[in-house]
Amino acid sequence: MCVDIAGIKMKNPVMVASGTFGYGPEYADLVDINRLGAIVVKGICLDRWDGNNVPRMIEVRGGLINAIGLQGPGVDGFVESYMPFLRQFDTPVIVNIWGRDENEYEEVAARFDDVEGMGGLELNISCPNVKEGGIAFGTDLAMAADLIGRVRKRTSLPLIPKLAPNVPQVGLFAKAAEDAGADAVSLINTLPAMVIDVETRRPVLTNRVGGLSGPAVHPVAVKQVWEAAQAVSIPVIGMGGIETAEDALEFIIAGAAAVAVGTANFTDPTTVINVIDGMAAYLQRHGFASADELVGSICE
Amino acid sequence: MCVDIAGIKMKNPVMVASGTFGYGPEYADLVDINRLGAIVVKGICLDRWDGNNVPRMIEVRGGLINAIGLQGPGVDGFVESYMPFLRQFDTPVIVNIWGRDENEYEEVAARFDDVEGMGGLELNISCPNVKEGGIAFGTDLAMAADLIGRVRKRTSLPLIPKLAPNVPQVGLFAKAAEDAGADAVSLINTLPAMVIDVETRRPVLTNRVGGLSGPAVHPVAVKQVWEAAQAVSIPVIGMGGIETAEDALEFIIAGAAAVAVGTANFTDPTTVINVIDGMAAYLQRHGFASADELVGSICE
Amino acid sequence: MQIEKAIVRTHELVGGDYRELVLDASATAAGSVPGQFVHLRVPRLDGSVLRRPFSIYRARDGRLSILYKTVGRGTKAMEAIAPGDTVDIIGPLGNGFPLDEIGENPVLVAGGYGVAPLSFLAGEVAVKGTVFIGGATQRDILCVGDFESLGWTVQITTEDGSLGEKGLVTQALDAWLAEQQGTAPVHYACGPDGMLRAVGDRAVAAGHTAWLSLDKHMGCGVGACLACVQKIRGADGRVGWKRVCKDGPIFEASVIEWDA
Amino acid sequence: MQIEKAIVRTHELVGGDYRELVLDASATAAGSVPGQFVHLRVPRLDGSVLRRPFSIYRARDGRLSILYKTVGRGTKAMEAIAPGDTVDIIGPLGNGFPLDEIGENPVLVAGGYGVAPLSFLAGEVAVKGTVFIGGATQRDILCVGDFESLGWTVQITTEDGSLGEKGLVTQALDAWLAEQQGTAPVHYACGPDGMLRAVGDRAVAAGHTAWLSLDKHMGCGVGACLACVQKIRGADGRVGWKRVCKDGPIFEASVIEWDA
Ligand SMILES: Cc1cc2nc3c(=O)[nH]c(=O)nc-3n(C[C@H](O)[C@H](O)[C@H](O)COP(=O)(O)OP(=O)(O)OC[C@H]3O[C@@H](n4cnc5c(N)ncnc54)[C@H](O)[C@@H]3O)c2cc1C
Ligand SMILES: Cc1cc2nc3c(=O)[nH]c(=O)nc-3n(C[C@H](O)[C@H](O)[C@H](O)COP(=O)(O)OP(=O)(O)OC[C@H]3O[C@@H](n4cnc5c(N)ncnc54)[C@H](O)[C@@H]3O)c2cc1C
Ligand SMILES: Cc1cc2nc3c(=O)[nH]c(=O)nc-3n(C[C@H](O)[C@H](O)[C@H](O)COP(=O)(O)O)c2cc1C
Ligand SMILES: Cc1cc2nc3c(=O)[nH]c(=O)nc-3n(C[C@H](O)[C@H](O)[C@H](O)COP(=O)(O)O)c2cc1C
Ligand code: FES
Ligand code: FES
Repeated sequence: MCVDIAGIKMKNPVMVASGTFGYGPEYADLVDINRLGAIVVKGICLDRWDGNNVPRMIEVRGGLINAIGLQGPGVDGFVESYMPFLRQFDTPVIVNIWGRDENEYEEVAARFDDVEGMGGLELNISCPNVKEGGIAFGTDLAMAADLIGRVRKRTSLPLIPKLAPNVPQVGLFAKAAEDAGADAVSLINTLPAMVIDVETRRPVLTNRVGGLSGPAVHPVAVKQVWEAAQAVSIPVIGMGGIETAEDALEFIIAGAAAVAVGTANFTDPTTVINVIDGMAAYLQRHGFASADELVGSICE
Repeated sequence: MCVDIAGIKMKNPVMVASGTFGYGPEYADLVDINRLGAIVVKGICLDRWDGNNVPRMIEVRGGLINAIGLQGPGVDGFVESYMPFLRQFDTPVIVNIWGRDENEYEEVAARFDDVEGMGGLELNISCPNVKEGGIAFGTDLAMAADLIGRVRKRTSLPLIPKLAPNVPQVGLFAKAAEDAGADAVSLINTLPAMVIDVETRRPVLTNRVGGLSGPAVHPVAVKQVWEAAQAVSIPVIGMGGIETAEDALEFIIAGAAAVAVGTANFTDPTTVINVIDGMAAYLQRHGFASADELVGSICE
Repeated sequence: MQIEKAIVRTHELVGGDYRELVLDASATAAGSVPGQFVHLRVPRLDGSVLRRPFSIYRARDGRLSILYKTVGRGTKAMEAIAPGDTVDIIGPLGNGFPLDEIGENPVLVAGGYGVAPLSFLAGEVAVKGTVFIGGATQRDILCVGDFESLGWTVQITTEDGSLGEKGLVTQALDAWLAEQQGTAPVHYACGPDGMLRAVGDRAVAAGHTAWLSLDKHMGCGVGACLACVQKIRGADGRVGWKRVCKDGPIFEASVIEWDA
Repeated sequence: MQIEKAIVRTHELVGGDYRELVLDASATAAGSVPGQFVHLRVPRLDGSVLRRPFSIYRARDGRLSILYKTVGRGTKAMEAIAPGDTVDIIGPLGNGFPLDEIGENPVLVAGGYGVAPLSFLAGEVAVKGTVFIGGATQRDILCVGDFESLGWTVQITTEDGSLGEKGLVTQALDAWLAEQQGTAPVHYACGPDGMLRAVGDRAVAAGHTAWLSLDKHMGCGVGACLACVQKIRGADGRVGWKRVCKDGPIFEASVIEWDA
């Protein structure tokens, strides 16, 4: 099931989604990292960043809402604390990066250029949980294009903008990313959402708004991935609510070259392995020689 | 719990959502229509309209996706077949209208102006299931404003544009509606979504894309309603995934002056009555003299 | 039509993947006629927003039962229903089979769980006719005893030949029809679309009346959502959607416009 | 730490709204120490994406048990777990209570289900100390026998006075501490935030060591999602988030920065 996504060689097209698998070591006892197509680590900006106050997460029907707010150790903290661990594996490392303004985005990207063992950069322009940066870039076509173009100039690593789902025509954003030099795009990030405690009349999350993920968003994600894939010729990485191999296959059939498992890592850490195995079984059962053959094979 | 929404006097702020309660008679054996705050009927355009081919509906985790495609009897068909029935009740009738182009929207609106027993018009600019009209208007600010303004000139009935949820800043649309003369806005309509049968590799719905509704969308809807309510001074009608009185109260606390129950009518037709009763109990328990006092009472 | 919180009496495997669920549901049972269905809310199926429709198999003495096959997540979850549980049903829904002109020589054609409403029908009419029951294997052949005890002639076909004749139910039906020259047996059929269409096409060609019970995915079950529609030719020759839940589920074969 | 599909041995109401769930979970039980927890996937809770964390109450001879209170939809659904069912747990998670310097006169303070890890603790140490168990009513007072049979002194308080002394557990603790002048009892506490903070504040003021087991809403349970963080003052004086699941759940009172 080998695939080449934007120059990143993966054993299979199944990765773990940013923010749901930490920086690697956290799940290492439970999941064989060597089996993953790629590991995408939690969002990183330039310096240590505290994120939002708790409560940061709440379960809802069919999913969860998080407002972590991109807590992270910063570039140096990450490279020092986690890269030695991650280099042990034969699995590409994709770092999810963000900045509070364009300059920071550029600088973070540039800083990873000569870090050893980097597979690629996922450019998070769609986090609903930080006031600075984040989703504002991902929902404004001109800003998105400009930012991606600027970052492109500062990195030679495979660059994968992560698109926001809450736009009416995501294909335009995918196309803008391609035109600005992106090597692939990934989607969806979480859907902006909110829960109010009716007894206290307060938003449950301190940040008030958070991002919805999990099975509840899956059909929305499939639709967005299908649209994005039609709009571009670079690879699309699909995610949102994957719990089973079938959920993942929907993305591939809709046009995704790879997928990522997010929330389901919390529900059941064996999900990603089951998805890989289930996908392999499906390909064999249906006589596909490679995963690539299935990509975008939707019969309309 | 009486409320006045855009001049429509309701016994309580709980209505049934368009497309989920037919034209009235269908649920009359199971739900006492006299108890409803208002009844919003299925979308109507000028003439009989066939909608999409089947399959038109599929259950997903936490909700369903529909692509009915606005099948309906047209203005005359509706007025003849259903208004005599609906006039029997002491419950405002709100007609959900749409058109394949601006002219049809205007004409449909105008035609209802002298129909006896009309409570108001909900202007559907957000249906994801018709190629013509529908969501294209609801996701383009200029088109939405223009259309609402044109329809406004042709009707003296309370006019309630129904907003699309799949936009990054729904407050802009709510404000544009207000500025164009809307008396209230309602949201959310369904979220564009898609399911693919991985065995046949075909979209399950004939229309390929449909609209997601039900509990899965509830936290997304609460967030959108909260934003819309902050942007306007006209009433906001909140809906999306209401199954319990608490779900409804979240909308009211977030700023909705009224709510509508949709998909849950299918799950359990007694939902809307339970929501009305549960809301009354909550108001009493918390010492609110009226539902209005609770509207927008969110503590941030 | 009403919503009834029915108490489960018994719930047993009756063969193959089929179970009979017997409910204390006097209000619903009282008004039920063969061909109608109930819309059942599957207990403990969190995250599910749609009910599941099932034909009424028996309705007598305050009891109502359905016969169902496990095919997906809803029916799978139904397997866990235990006696004493409460099950929320809406019913009776839809229109029954027209029985006024059943005639002297009716023929029933059933595929899989399609026997359920036809067994109910056989028990409600005085005439004794012939019933064809088809299935993939003998595990799909149900209710044979129901018909036999009522004095009906039962003809069984299975695709693998594990019970009765080997082949499709329509082959056996064709052979039988060939012997009925001169009579005009009224057909009543319930089963998969392919079978219904084959039965209907034959009846239309032969000028027989055939009442077919259609199976469409449903939302509301009461005519409100327009999910379950079928193209039907009206008296004016105009083809339009009819709601299987409310206007059906039974339609006469000659007015049905099958998809290409 | 591993994922284990544990088989349910017994599942019984032990008083009030509290149940003990006993699992055959030899792998998890083997490595468990008091203060650690398991992250349990509630069976048949469709549409739920998060596990639920529970302190380990007992871990011996291949058995592991938890003591839980029904408070919401997950714990409600847990009530239906039956002997023979499979329950998926991840564990043991987090760090145990530091027991090296437990000293001669330890004091345990438990609120509600907070007794679970403290009962486990009492059984694992040689020293016998004093345990304060508080709750709203007598229905919230559990495990008294566990401690008594180990030779510990048990002091009970209930807010309504239905068992033991009337009042808050901290009032009883204050009275006791006043009698312990000159000694420095090491505190171990588990219970609601308010109680933990009150216990911690007193200990910090008196210069006692107090190990508090924090209760935060969790996502992953293994340190990956950053949902469960608590502000903790580091050795360098800098305050930053620590993960209750991975860096805790036990923290020494003096380093905890409570929210204003
Ligand atoms: C009028 C009518 C009478 C029926 N009578 C019987 C009966 O007596 N015995 C019996 O076993 N089955 C009967 N069925 C079919 C039964 O409703 C489906 O098998 C059942 O809904 C499948 O649910 P599921 O969750 O197990 O399947 P899934 O495939 O997981 O269901 C997903 C969705 O598709 C719908 N769906 C799937 N298959 C069908 C189908 N064949 N027909 C309608 N909706 C479907 C479900 O209701 C649900 O909304 C009848 C259907 C209709 C329309
Ligand atoms: C380290 C640790 C140990 C615990 N040990 C025990 C124990 O031994 N016995 C016991 O009865 N309970 C214990 N709890 C609390 C227990 O996890 C919650 O009562 C349980 O998660 C509630 O789930 P629910 O679905 O019934 O509640 P709901 O309120 O419906 O749950 C909604 C969400 O909030 C979370 N949540 C709700 N209350 C709490 C809480 N107090 N702590 C953490 N998350 C919460 C749930 O996990 C879920 O994600 C412990 C919590 C932690 C963090
Ligand atoms: C707790 C949590 C933290 C996340 N953190 C990040 C992040 O740091 N950067 C990012 O781009 N996406 C982040 N995401 C989004 C996921 O990577 C993914 O896009 C989204 O959750 C949809 O996939 P899922 O439904 O499978 O979880 C986070 C999601 C969750 C649930
Ligand atoms: C089957 C179905 C048909 C619908 N038809 C219409 C319609 O005709 N016009 C409209 O404005 N909204 C329509 N809607 C959207 C609902 O009115 C409502 O906005 C949406 O379903 C969200 O609410 P819910 O989650 O409570 O269902 C329809 C929804 C469903 C499920
Ligand atoms: S199922 Fe809703 S109209 Fe038939
Ligand atoms: S619960 Fe995920 S980091 Fe603690």
